[in-house]
Formats: sequence, structure tokens, C-alpha cells
Amino acid sequence: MKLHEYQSKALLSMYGMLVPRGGLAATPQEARQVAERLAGPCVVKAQVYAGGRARAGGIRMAGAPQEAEQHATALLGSRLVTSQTGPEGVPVHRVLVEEALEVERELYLGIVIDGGAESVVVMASRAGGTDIEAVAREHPELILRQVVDPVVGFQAFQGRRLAIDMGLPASLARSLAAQMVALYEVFIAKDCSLAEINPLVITRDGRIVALDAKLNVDDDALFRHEDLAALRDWSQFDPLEARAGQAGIAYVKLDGDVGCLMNGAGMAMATMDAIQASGLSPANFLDVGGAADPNRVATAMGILLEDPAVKRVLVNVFGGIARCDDIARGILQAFQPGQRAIPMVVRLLGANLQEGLALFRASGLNVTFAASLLDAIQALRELSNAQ
Amino acid sequence: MKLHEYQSKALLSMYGMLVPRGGLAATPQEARQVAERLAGPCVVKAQVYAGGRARAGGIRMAGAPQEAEQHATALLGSRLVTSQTGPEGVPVHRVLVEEALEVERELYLGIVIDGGAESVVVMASRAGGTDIEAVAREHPELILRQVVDPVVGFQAFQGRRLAIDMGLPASLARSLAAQMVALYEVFIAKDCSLAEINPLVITRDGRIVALDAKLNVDDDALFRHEDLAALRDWSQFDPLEARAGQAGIAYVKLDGDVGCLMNGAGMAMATMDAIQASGLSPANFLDVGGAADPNRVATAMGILLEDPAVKRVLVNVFGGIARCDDIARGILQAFQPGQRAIPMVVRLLGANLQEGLALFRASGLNVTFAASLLDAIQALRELSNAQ
Amino acid sequence: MSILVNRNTRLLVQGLTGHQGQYHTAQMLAYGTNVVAGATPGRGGQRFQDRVPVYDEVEEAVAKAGANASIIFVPAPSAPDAILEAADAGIKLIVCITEGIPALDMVKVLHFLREKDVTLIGPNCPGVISPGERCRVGIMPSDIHTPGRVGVASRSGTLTYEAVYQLTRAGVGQSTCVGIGGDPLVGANFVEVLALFEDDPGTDAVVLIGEIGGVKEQQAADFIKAGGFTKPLFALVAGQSAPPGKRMGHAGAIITGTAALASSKIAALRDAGAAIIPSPASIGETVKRGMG
Amino acid sequence: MSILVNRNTRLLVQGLTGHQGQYHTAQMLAYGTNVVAGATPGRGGQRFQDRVPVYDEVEEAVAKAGANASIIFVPAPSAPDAILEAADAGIKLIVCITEGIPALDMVKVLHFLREKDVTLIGPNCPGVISPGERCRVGIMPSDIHTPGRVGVASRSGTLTYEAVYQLTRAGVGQSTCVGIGGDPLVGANFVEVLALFEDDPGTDAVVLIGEIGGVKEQQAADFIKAGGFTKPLFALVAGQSAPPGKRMGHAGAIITGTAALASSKIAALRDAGAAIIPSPASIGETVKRGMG
Repeated sequence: MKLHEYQSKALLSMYGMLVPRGGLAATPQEARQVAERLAGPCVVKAQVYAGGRARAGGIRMAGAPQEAEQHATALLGSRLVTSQTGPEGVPVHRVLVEEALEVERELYLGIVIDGGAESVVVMASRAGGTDIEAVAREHPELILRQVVDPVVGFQAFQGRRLAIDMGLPASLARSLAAQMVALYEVFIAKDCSLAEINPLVITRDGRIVALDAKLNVDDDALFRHEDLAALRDWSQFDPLEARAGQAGIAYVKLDGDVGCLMNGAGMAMATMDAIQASGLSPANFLDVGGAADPNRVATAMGILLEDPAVKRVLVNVFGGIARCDDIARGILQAFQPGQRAIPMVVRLLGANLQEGLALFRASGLNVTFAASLLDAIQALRELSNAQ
Repeated sequence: MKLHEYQSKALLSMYGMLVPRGGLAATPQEARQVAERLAGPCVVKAQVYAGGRARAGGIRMAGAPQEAEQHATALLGSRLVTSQTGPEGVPVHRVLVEEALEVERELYLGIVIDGGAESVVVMASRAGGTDIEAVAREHPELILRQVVDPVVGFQAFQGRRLAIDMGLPASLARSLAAQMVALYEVFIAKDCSLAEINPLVITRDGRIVALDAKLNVDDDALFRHEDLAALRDWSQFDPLEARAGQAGIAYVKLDGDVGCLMNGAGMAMATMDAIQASGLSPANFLDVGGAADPNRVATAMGILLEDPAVKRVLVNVFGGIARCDDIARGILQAFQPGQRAIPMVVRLLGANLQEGLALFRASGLNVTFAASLLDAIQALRELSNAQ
Repeated sequence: MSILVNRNTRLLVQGLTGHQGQYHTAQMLAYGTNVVAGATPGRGGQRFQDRVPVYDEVEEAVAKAGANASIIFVPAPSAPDAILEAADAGIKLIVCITEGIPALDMVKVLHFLREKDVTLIGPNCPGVISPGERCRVGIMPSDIHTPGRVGVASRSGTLTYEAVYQLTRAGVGQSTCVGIGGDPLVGANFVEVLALFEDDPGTDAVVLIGEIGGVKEQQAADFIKAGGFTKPLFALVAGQSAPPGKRMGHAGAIITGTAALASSKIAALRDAGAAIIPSPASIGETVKRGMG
Repeated sequence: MSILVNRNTRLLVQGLTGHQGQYHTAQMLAYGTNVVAGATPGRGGQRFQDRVPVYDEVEEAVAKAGANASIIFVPAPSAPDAILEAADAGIKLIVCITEGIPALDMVKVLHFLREKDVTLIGPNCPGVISPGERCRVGIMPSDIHTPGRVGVASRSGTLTYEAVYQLTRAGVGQSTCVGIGGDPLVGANFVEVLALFEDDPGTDAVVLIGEIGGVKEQQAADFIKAGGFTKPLFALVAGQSAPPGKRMGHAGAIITGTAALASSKIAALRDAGAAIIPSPASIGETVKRGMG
């Protein structure tokens, strides 16, 4: 789960990291007031769940409070389209107005849980302020790593080593290490899956400040962080993704026109791959889960049908725990009177298969049955050619 | 550092342990008000840094608010003498007024840092509500232990095992384990050196409640717990111990008449042992520390002189980092005009020895020099015989 | 022959008394698995289907029922505790079905297990099945499996069923099928499972089913290149059509960098000599042809 | 001959640039210790007494100055980090003088070091000295020591000086004197030090100086009974006159139960065959007589 920049910075600050002075604004007037309080040049930053804001005009310098108000007026209520969003962009409901700092150096600081190391890894780079994934691709040697021992946690000496290996003066190493330790403490205390400070800046007057901040919280750990779970901003999601998310369904909207409903993440991806390999294009990733109950399946199917791009549907469900008749019931439940007609290819396997198929047959809907994934893809192609 | 029962219970409660409903009172009126709010039989408990309160009359049942007020009147402002205090007792400045619970079983729950296991150890016993040290002595098999792995921490299954091995019904094991996990979390979060819930009770209605609570915080960890450090209640100490503690001097008041000033804990204990072995009796343990600066030595000597029981003084300092002239200066500084005369045996060894001895000689005080610990004890005995 | 489980497996079910535990225990018993005990705190003394005794503690199940393997069906917040309880009681094979364990909990659990002589399969996995041994320690549909000499190792659940279904239909039986789990941090990875298959005389070849995210497939490729696995390997990597930066169901299935791409994994495996399965629809066919 | 330190010891001083670090580095150099480097973050490039180079990191001190042992003089809040930095950089002997490290920090540090091939002496200890090797890695007064064949192992600082002083005055020289530290949790305990003395051909007997609190003396007694240490042992346990329940200076010196009593420890050591030193004033005399 993503946190907004302002939420991330509030947490960092609690754990002793320096962040720029500033305040949140939901209206242009509030933005002006914050800028007045800051009494100096400031930055107006759109609060959205997406990176690449600067190039997209989502981060704007303001020399005077009036200018901050103007920027806020332009941003608030708009949709920001960045390299990380779709063409529809993400809505800007709040801006963060912060003091503009005189920056001497920009660093990158990140923490992840590394599957390879089976541990937390703290990363740092002197190539801060840029697209760190590009750096990782083109100059991997610029990204330094320290694996954390889970018994003793991230140690200050590891932070000093990162600082010195980044080429910073040893005089700064101690305070930089302290900032890294603080970020690590947030990471652990809040069950983060990702923490990124890009850039972490060294100001002309020698302070180390988190100019930007991005914390992602492990979705699986939200059960012990009710306060954080409540921060999720559903407005930042595609409306269908938001509905799916709230119903506990793994759904990702894609560009194609084949709506697909699967169970199991691997099966869902594989089905999408097979669709794409056949020259068709999946409209979504959708995993109703292993123990798909009829209501959840109905919600999932409803979401598929609501996507206007979806022209045909593939149901590919391999019953493990899930029973085929439950799946059928759920899908049919979504076809309430008035629901648009849509051709479906259905491939079911597992317990109560005949009962499931019978329910489909009885429904009167346009359903093609397939016995295998190969058959299903073939049937889809035929449908597509016919349409 | 000890915490009062009410302070300990506030922490436990924050971490999810059940404690009796109640409130703190500094006056009999407040005690009555708390009792009225509780609306039922209650217990009035003296808040002191000592166990053994029940037998000493420091814990009293009250059927009605008026009775609670009477008990509070008797306790507040008095000094409570228990088996764990000296004959002078400890002052009662506050009482905790709590609901009286209907108790089905009394258990013991404790957490320590075990030097042998080099880890945290959680202990539980079905012999709760009694003197646990006596149980440990006479029925050690009744005290169950689980060593905690520092990577994963105390686990619920360990708590269930303790519960089941105590002979509790498995139906209670889960909730008891949860209480143990909560206590372990307090222990770690607050850097405790000891946590004891004695008794942890199971009420008639099946709740698990910490009827008493004792948390000691690791003195060495107080630098990261300013809030806890501020809770130290100096009124509970012998006045001389309090003064020494505030000056950072390790001082323990004893029963004898030989005041002694040493550097190093082992040396201090050994010197006391030698005094005692010679038939004399040490008036105190006092370690001025390795790098004894003159001011600290002066404070230490002042404390010795202020103890009216002290009839003679032994100074036994082996200079490592400490210089003998600094020690001499500090000791002499304590003999301000008006200070009572007292015979001293001085044994110094280390850097600047001659300068130190010269300072003593020039002071005009009654000082016998000794070259060895053996000589020093011999000189003390002669002094004692002469006095 | 098989790896991990066989006729000597004496299975304990942790969380047997829950809904999922009961359902799958019945399935496992029906398949022939020797389920010797269940463990649910507070439910000791019960019997499942009048024959499987339930204990309060794993320790008791080991002592009284001789359990030597465990399958875990307890909810995510309690699952790390269940894994540690099993390890502490001396269980040597722990299969954790539970989905949704916080990643930082698994960092600690894996660190703890590293010093112990324990194999953890999962979490968030379908388990292990050896058709020839009639031993199912998992939640997979039994009837799609058939005894044979091809091993399956997979990060996915249902996609494994699909693969096995295709294999069986193509006449290719399985020695053992292992779902290693869809989380970024799991006990045994592909490398450990391939090492076991390498040593298993009952396995002639392995089907590896990977997906986007992490470096588990690259680690497998490195292991093969280093000579750790020498039998034929058929590999499928799901997620070629997945967009970057989006979690595709599994916590581990997210493209966060170049290495996480399906194409990178396929390249690594191909480079290590694996036969790449071109489409999820042609698993059975590819393996059958490859096995000649 | 000696244990732990000798003429090949190439010592790094962590926290050399502090007050205590400077004072004792001067003393150690004067004694003959081969101090090859200091380490203080942010002070790299300085030189102590125009000859000992100071580095920012321990790793650098190991790489450039070939340090193989370290002594730590950094304040308690940073001391665990200093220990871990030294261990991480490959230092094999770490002597931590620092007093006042939180006990829970030491639980973690000791757990971490258990998997490493490192000996930690201390914390809260006076260090190690081998007079015959002119190697002092500690804060003890140098001049009281004299080369010889008796080892000293002690939980105390100044009481060790007293013991050594008496030994030297009695004409009994020392092979190595080790202060293991006064905290409840320290790196090497009596057992580890006795094992080293057992193997040291330069040590004929050992003086063990214990005190109230903990079970370190009992562990030593058990080790002797198990045959781990066979040379003559002279033992003194301080704190016979200490009251129960009060911390006597050292964090570890507190009587919390029967085992913590001086009398229990003396009984255990006597039972293991140790010669008990009757009074702190008669250490030298007792050992001299005992050594015949």
C-alpha cells in the first residue's frame, strides 16, 4: 500500500529524520497561508500515488505566497498525467507546500526487502534526484547495498560505510548514518515493503533533509497497522481497481478488450500471456482467489462487465478448493436483468464440473465451453473474428 | 531502576494486558473518590519501592468508599516497614485504589535477562501469589522457563506451552499466551531488566488480570528512555543513597560503623569482605568509579561523613585511570571547616602516589597510611580497639 | 520414488479444526496420506473423522503420534508462530499453506530456521504431492495427478494444477510436485528443490514454473550452470504480458526492475540450457516431445 | 607464552581520539603494545603521537594497517555498533572497555557474534595484558605486572589490579591477565578463558576472581569437573558481605537468588577442586604457598 508523500514525511519526522518545513493544503487559500507562514521561496507539490511528478508539472516553484496560490489553483482538482500513470492520470486533491532549500548534493536512499538476500537491504547512491531505475540499469555500480542482519538490525557503521563509499566527506558520515538508521526504524516499525528518499539532499548549510519521501506498507501487515490501513486513498486508483481492492479481489486494469476472470495469480498471468500470444489483448488481470465464494465471483464479474473496453470474456478457473458450481453461480449472479450481453468462453475444471456447466447452459447466455486452455484461446480467437 | 506498581500497570495496559480498574490517590479524599467510582469492594495499596506489602499492612481491603478513605488516611504519610525494607521503612506518598476481584487461581509470571542463557527468559509458575524466591529455593520444579530467541522474540506457542505445563486448561492457554506476549513486548520496548506479575490471576469470570506488577528498567538503557528516567522516585531511597545516586556514585548503606571509599565494584566488595572478616563491620558499599574526579570523590566522602553511624573511615583506592593526588584532593575537599573529625586509614596505590600522601600529611587530619590491604585492615582494627 | 514426502511421512495438520483444515485433511486422508495428528490449541482430545487425534501442542503430537511432517492451515497473523512451534518440536518438513504472512515476519522466521535442520515449503503455496507414494501434503486437486518420473517445481498454485493436468493428459506422470509459494520470501527456493530432484532416482526431468518478480529463476539458472542440476529442465515463466510496477496477485509477482521481467528470467534459464515452454497452453505437449 | 594477545597482536583502537582513548593508547604504546591504527568516524587522516594513523572505518584500518585486534573506547550508546563494525571487518579479538551498554543490546550482539569466529572480551572490563609479551590491550596500570606463569581471570577491574599487585609482590609473575567484565552478559566467560589457559603451555595455574550475581563461577566449576581445565585454580569470590537485592556497582553484581550468593559460588568452586583464597588481603600469599 502506498502512502502519500506528506504522510510518509510525517512518519519520517516522528522517527527523527529532517524534512522540509511545510504544510498540506486542500485549497488555494490554504496553500497561500502555508506559503506565508514559510516566508520565503517555496515548492508546491501535487500529492498523488505516482512518481515522475516534476516533469509532469506536478512540482512547481513559487517565489511568493501569491504564486503558491496560483500553482495550487492549477493543480488542485486537476488530473496529473506522469510517466507512471495512464493517460487518464491521477486526481490531485491536496498539495504539499514546502520551503525551497538550497541544495548542495542530491543522494538516493532506499530500503527494500530483498528476496535474494532474504533480508532487508539498505541502498544508497550518489546519483540521487534522478530516475533510480535507469541508474540501476545503466550504472548499477553507483547503487551501494548493505544487507541488514535481522538480529541486530541496521547498524550505524553500515550507514557510515555507505556514506563514505558514496564519496561523502567522513565528517558527514555520522549524521548521514543516523538518518539511515532512522529510516530503517520507520521501515521496521511500520512494516514497510519499500522506503525511498529520492532525493535525500545535503543543503548548503550542511543539513541532511528528505526532500521527497515514498513509503509503501506491506499489504499483508496491515492487520497490525489499522491507522495506516485507514490512510489508503482510493481516489488514486482506477475506479474499477478501487472497487476490486475494496472487495479483496486482485484486479489490474490493462489496455486490451478480452476481459478475463481466473483463479490463482500464476494461472491468471499465464492466461493473460496465452491471450496475448494469440494476438488478442487482455483487458485485465483478475484473480478471484483460491477459495472463490459466489459473492466474490459475482463482484469480480460485475467489474469486468463494467469496463466498457471489454468486448468478450474468458473465464479460466481451475478448481482446487473452489467448486465449479459456485463459480458458475457467482458469474451468473452478475448478469442481472439489464446487464449488457457479452460473449463468454468458459473453461472450468474441478469439483462439481457438470453442475457448473449445467447452470451456464440453463442461463441462456452466449457461452462457449472449452475443455483446455488451448481450446479456450482458440474459441476466443473465433469469437474475435466473428465479432 | 524500579517503577511503582501504578506506573508499571499503566505500561502493561498500553501493551494490552488487563489490569484491575482503579485510580491513584495522594489524599484520603481522592482515595474515597476512586472507591466511589469503582462502586464495589476495593483494595487500597501503598505505592512503595518494596515487596512484602501485604503482610506489612500496606495492602488493605475496603468494603465501602469510607473504609477506603480510612485506609488511605492510615497509609498516606506513614512509613511502611516490610520484610524487604530496613527498620526505617519507606514513605507512602500515594495509594492505588483498585477494584477487588474474585480470584479463581493465582499464577506467577516473570521475565528476566538470564546471564547463563545469554538471552531473555520468560518464567511462569502455578505457585503465584507467594514468595517466588522461596518457591525457587524449595520447589524449583514449579518454576517453568522458556528461553527467547532474540531473532523471532517470545512466541505465542511458548506461552501456550508454559500455560499447559502449569496445568491450566488448554482453553485458557491461548489468552494466557497473549498476555505473556504483551508482557514480553513491554519488556523489550522499555528495556526492562525485570518484569514480574505476581500474582497474575484468573478471575471467576475467566479473565486473566495482572493483580500486581513490578517492572524494573535497565539503568544502562535509561539514556534512550528519558520519560522513564524521570519517573524515579528518590523519596523511596535512603537519603544518602539518593544523594549518591543523583551524583552517579554507586553507594549502598549498610549496618556497620566503618565508612569505606573504594574505586571499582569488585575492589569495593572485596574491601567490605576483608573488613567483615576482621570482625569489623562496613557501614556502606561505595564505588567512586574508575576515573574518579576530585568533585565526585568529595561528594562521596561527604556522604560517608554524613552517616552518623560511621565511626572511622577506610579509603582503599587502586589508581588505574584515577590519580592519587586527585583522590586526596577530593577527600580533603569534603573536610570543610566545621566538619566532624574522624580517624581515617588511607591506602592509595597508583600514579602520583607521593603527591597524594603529601596532601594528606599537610591536611592535619588524623590519617594512618597503609601500604597494603592487609596493613589497612590491621590499622583499622587498631583504631577500633583504641576508640 | 519421490522427494520431501513419501509413504513414511507421518503428517500433522496444524489448524486441523478450522474450515480449510478439515476440508483438506479429508482430501489428504482420502488420497492415502498418513495423517497421524492434528494440533489446535484448546482443541486437544478431539478426533477428526473418529480417527485422527487432535492435540493442543505440536510437541505433544510429535511425542504421542510420531508426527515427522506438518502442514499449516492457520491464519496469517498466527502462522509464523505455528512454523516456529513445529520447528521447535523437531518437525523436519513444514509445509505452510497460509497466504498473507507479513514479509518482515518471514525475514525473521527464515533467519531462525537457517540454523535448524528443517525444510520449510511455502508459505502461500499449494504444498507437495507424490502420486506414486499416494502422499499429498497440500491443497492440490488429487485426481489430476498420475505417478511418473517428471518433477514439478512452481511458484504458483493453480498454474501448477494446469501444468500437471496437461502433463497427465499427455501421458507424462509426476514423481513429486512442489509448490514453493508465491511470496518473495519462502523456505525452500527452486535451488533447494532442484537439488533434491537431482538426487532422486525416481525423477528424470523437471518442469519449473516461474513468474515475474524476484530472482528465484535466475538463482535456479545459476545453480544449473554451476552443475548442481544436470537433468532436463522445462521452464515456463508466467507474466510476460504483465505491466511493470503492479502487484499481480502474489506478493512476489511485481516487476520492480529489469531482473524481475519474465524475459530476463527466460533468458537466464535458456542460457542455462533449459527448454523454454512457449505457451501456458502447451506445457504437456512440450514436455512430452522433449522427453522423446 | 600467553593467551589472546602477544607480540603479533596488531591493535586497532576504536575511539582513539577521545579522552580515554588517547590516554590509554599512550599507555599501551609506552608498554610496548603494537598499536597500529585508530578508528574514529570523521577523524580519518589524523595521526596519534605522529605515528599511529587514524581511519574513519575499521575496514580501512584492517586493510591498510593490518589490524587483527581491537580495543573499544566509545560511549555506551555507540559501543554495540563499534563491536559489530569490528566483527564485520574481520577483527578476531575485540576488547570492549565501555561500561553501561544496555543488557538487551548485548543479548543481540552476543547472538550475532555466536555465528562468527570472533572473541569478544568485555564489555565493562579492564582488558587483557600479557607482561611477558609486553602486550597490554586494556586500561590496567602497567607497572604492577611482571612476567610469569600464572594466569588471572576476573570479573572485576581494580580487584584484579589488587590481585596482580599482591602476586607480583609475592614474586608470582603472570602469563596473561584477563578481565572478562562486570556485566551480566559478556563475550568470553570464565569457561572460555579457562579453556585458553588450559591450552597455554606458558600458564601453570590460574587465579579466578569472581563475585556475587549470575552463574559464571558455577559454569567454571562445571567446566573443571567435566575435565575442561586441569591446572591448579585459586579462586576468590567478592561480595560475601553484600546484602541481597542491591546492585553492588557492577550491573551483574546483585544477589537475586541462592545461586548468586558468594557462598554458593565458593562451594561450587571448592567442590570442583579449586583452592579458595580466604581473604582479598591474602591473594598473593595463598597463591605463592599453593604453587609451592
